[in-house]
Amino acid sequence: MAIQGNRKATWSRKAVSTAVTLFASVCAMGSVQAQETFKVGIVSFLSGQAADSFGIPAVNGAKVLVDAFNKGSAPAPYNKVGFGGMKIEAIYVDENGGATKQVQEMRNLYDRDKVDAVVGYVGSGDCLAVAPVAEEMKKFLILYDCGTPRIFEDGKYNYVFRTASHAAMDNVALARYLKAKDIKVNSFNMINQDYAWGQDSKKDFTWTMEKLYPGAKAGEDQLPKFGAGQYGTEISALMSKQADVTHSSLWGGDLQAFILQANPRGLFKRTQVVFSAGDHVLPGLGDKMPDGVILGARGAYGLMSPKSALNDWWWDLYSKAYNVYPVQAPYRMVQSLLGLKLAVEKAMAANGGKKPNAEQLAAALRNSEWDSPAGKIRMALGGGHQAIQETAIGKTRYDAAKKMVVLDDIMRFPADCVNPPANMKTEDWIKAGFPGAKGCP
Amino acid sequence: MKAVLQARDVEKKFGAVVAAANINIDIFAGERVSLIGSNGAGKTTFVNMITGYLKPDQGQILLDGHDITPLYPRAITHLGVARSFQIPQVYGELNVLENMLVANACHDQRLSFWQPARRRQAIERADALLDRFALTEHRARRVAELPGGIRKLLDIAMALTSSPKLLLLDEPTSGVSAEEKFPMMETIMAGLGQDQSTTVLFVEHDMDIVSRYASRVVAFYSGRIIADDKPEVALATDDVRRYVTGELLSE
Amino acid sequence: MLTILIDGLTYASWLFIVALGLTLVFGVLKILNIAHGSFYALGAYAAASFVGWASAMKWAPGFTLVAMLLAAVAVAALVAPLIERGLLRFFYGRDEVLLVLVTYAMFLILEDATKLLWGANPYYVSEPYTLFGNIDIGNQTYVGYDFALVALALVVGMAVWWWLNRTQQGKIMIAVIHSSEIASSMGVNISRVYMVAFSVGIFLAALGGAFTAPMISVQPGVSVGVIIVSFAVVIIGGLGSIEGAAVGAIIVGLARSMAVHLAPVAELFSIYLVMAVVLMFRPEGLFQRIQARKI
Amino acid sequence: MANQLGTTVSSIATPVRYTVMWALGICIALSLAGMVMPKWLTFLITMAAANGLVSLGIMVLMRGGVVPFGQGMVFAIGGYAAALLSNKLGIKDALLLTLCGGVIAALIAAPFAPLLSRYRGIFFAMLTLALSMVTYGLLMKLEVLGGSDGFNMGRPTLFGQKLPDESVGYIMYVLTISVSTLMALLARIYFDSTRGLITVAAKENELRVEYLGGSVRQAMAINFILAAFCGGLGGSLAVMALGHIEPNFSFWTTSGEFVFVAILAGWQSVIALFVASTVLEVVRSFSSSYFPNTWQMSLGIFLLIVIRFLPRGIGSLWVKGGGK
Repeated sequence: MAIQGNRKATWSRKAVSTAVTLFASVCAMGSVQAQETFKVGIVSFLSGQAADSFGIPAVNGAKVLVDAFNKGSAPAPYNKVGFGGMKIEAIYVDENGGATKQVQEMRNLYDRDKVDAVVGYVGSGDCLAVAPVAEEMKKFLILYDCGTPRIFEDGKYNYVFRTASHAAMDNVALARYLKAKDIKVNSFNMINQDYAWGQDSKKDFTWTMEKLYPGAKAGEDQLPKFGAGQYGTEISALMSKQADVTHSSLWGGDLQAFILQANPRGLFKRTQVVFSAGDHVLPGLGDKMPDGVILGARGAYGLMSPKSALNDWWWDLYSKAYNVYPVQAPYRMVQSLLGLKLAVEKAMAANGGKKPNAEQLAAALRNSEWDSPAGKIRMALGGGHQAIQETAIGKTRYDAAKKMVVLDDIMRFPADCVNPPANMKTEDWIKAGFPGAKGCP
Repeated sequence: MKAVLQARDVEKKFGAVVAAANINIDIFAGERVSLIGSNGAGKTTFVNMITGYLKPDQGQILLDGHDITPLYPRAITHLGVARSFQIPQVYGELNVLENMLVANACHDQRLSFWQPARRRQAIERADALLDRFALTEHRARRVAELPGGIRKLLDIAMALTSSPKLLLLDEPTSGVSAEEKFPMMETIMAGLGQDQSTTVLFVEHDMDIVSRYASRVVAFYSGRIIADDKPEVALATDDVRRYVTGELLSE
Repeated sequence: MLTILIDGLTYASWLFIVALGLTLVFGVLKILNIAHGSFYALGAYAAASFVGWASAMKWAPGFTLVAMLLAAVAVAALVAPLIERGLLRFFYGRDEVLLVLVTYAMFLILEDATKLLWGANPYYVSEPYTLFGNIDIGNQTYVGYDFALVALALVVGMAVWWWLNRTQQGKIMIAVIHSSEIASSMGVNISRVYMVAFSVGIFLAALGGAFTAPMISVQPGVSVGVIIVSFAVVIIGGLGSIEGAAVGAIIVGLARSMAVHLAPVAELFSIYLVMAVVLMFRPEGLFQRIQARKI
Repeated sequence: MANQLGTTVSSIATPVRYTVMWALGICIALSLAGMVMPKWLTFLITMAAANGLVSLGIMVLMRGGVVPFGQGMVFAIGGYAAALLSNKLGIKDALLLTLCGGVIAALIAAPFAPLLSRYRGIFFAMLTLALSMVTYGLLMKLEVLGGSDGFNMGRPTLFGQKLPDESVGYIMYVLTISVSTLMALLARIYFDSTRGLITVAAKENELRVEYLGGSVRQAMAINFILAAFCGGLGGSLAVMALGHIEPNFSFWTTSGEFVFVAILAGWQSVIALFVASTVLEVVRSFSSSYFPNTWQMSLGIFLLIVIRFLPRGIGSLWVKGGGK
């Protein structure tokens, strides 16, 4: 699916949706006390290595969406002005600077800036650090991006939610894709950054492969340090140990550098490369992205997002504003904000139109589900605090006509296929051979 | 009379330069020995070897009969050898009293984490010494602001804090104007106290000073001892007059 | 093993160029420049822009190399004097650690400055990377560009050596490195020397950045990784020592490639370990003599 | 900055009991103020004080003329020690954990002390930096310690009492400033002691100290261990306030900020240290909430201005500067 495809479809729908919204907003106005605002603290990387690939696109996504909400121009059921009539006021904070700083900044957001909710955090370390603090302060917190399963598998929270699947899904889906396309894998190499994200991804993938490809043996296991930038040596190591598949969870600048350095050296010809989170580099790399690379987006995002009115609206909203189509980061941001919007409005319906407090918000979001541009989000795990969602995997091809990388052979994996069931830890689930996995293609 | 300091066949070379060659010397308690010789004759090298800053290539240096050759300056200091410097090594940013307190603290064998450096006994001891060296008036002055002569006195006073048995003075009157030299030496000698307990070894260029204050003169020339005797005798020898005082032209 | 050697050298090549600048700046100005990585980043960004224009102006692909060189020159010519005259000179004579903090502040400022100038989107300079084709060695395919970098490193190294040992200005540099007091007492215009040395140092950092740009995607955060690793190099080689930088770079390069090939797990802190060990047994680095204190 | 020594030693004149009274006064005043302060401020001060302790250690070393660029290492050791003792061994008492953090940091640092006592200037800075980065690498590696993500620490107790959500912040605040005050006092006494004086003297002229019979290396080694102890205390207090620890505690930027605080404070005044630490936190926190896109730049500019116009540190604002 590509931009052009979208454009045609959307015009009529936009007209309708705006009409609807106008009407809706008129009604909304009456119901809510004048000029009350709902403050949201939005935290993501505005500087540092994760800024270009995750932080800034996500924040950009948040900006256009919040405007749309405040104008009431989002399609139903998100067409109430702001949050249930309350104007949304967003405060943006840089996530760069380490977990210590994040804890302090979040306390400031709640205590000093008096925000009603915080939505943010890409780094797993940051998420682990801030979650207990929000809990202690009894404040409402949505973790929109970070990947580690530890948060809700190791801890129990009342006020903390994560509106995106954790990272296990990505690697399970990758391996399942290989299996489904019956690509033969007798051996596989891996290259992952030497920090929690990379280490976890590597484990998840290895465990999954042990189940799906019992014969396959793991070869090179490269762990370059985060932000290494130079991969010549690692690439030599990967090339010297021949393998059918080479797995990597690299992202951002590191991933781009790796591709730019590995491609001319012919790594992509020697082995089937699979990236667990690679979609966000496609718009940038363009024709520098080799064909036939299998990659995921940590959800049914960007080029792999499902066709829906909501998605088309969002796709246009974003690509018009920034003349590049939205990749995974803004998708995860938008799905969290949509969930928050519904939660607020649900809570207001319950408490008679007042601005909800943290308890009411939590009660409203817990175990809820809603439609996002990336499909249905279900707060199914961690006692209704951890979302699961469908995902998809595709194969790259540079389309010279469209001057962009497109994805072929997209295969969709329903949430229940690639996520563990409630009250089961990811590790155990994978090692037990995915009990209760449903609807796998 | 027993020797406080003994040098046995001490040799020291810097590359080709001979700084000390078979130095054999006994220094006896209470002596006021002056080391003379032209620049580079090996006076300061000898002093540096006594204090352990330089190690001889050969030979031994004995203090009260114990070999101190292998020891570090600190250990030697604690055995009772103190020195002053040609360029006074004082703490310019501290005031005079504080300099004395530093000396006191360093001398202190059982250092304390909590005992204030400014406790009364320390100050009293310091003041006593300052008084002997006529430094009391400068007590509270920052040393950097004081004239060279005063700093030299302070330097010596600090060295004396440990009431050493052997005191080495490296050119105590250098950089002091001619008319100040004698008063300076007077103060120093007064500061040393009348009792002859402290043996003094001082490097000096001014022969009047030497003949006035030394009880014995040791003359160096290119690392060798060319004279060792009472001042009047030593200064009269040809070698000394040729190589040290330059009264005889060396042909 | 050949691969280890080649990988080590290719890694050492750009590292040497960057570290050379760092060590030169320290040698002359006695400043351990934490912001050095930021100048590396500046070089990379500048290269991105210049090469962009170059290809816009339909230059022959070969000239993109020239464009990258110009980029480095531009950074050195514009930024270095600005910072040296406008900032650093106010801090000369302060103790080394204070100066380190000054450069730390510079690092923070430049981080955001580059972001404001070039935005957060990645830049690519991939054209030059393919210029030299590929070379097959054993079962490995190498990119010619990597070897070109090694050559560049050699050229740069020799040029700097020649400059320091064969030219008047260079000799003055050496004199200042040994003792700025004596040099100035001999009537050397220290502040000018500082300016030149700093500019050259920055040029080298920018050069390193410019010529690695083709292998990476230029975007926020490229500076951070470079700093510590180039620190390691100059400390291993000996602060302020040219030949030290070369040896240090090679040691680091080899240490890293050995780690990657033989014990990937150790890659993360192999470099720091070498650094710590060298410091323990040879504090002045491998190429520095100790100056004894005189009395 | 030798020209501070004059005042450093002169200020010995103030007898200990006044210093004690001052300290108690400040400590009590802060504790009372904490009751009415907004929560974010108490937390900010708690962190500032914890960091201040690390910088206090740096000050101990700086008086001897050496500056460590790797104090993040002891900060991390103290933090991890406290967090592990509480999570793995079930030691929950905040005060006990604080102490353990300090002691363990000192114990781990001790073997390096004799080695480091030989180093001066940039080499001392760099070796400490290298050590802290090796520690960082190890912490990233050790998955039992949560790898790069670190791990969360359960809430401590105090004197056997559980700490309820509402007051835990305030109690940690009071604990931290009390510990800081105590350490500040001890530091003052140490600075004024005979050993303290030798440290100061060694900074200006080591050779003379040796010739007067004092041991410079011993002084340096002891200072390093004391600094490690302070750093450990800071680390354990910080991790208890944060409830989370990660390898970044040992990263070079962390160490850099500790050094900056020490420089910002200058060497005269121990109080200045904690003021400086607080100022830095405030600047950081406000710049990052008012200029989310350029907070690093504004922080950097702030550092430059301070270094340029307060060369002798905040302390020089109220301690009369000696010398020119």
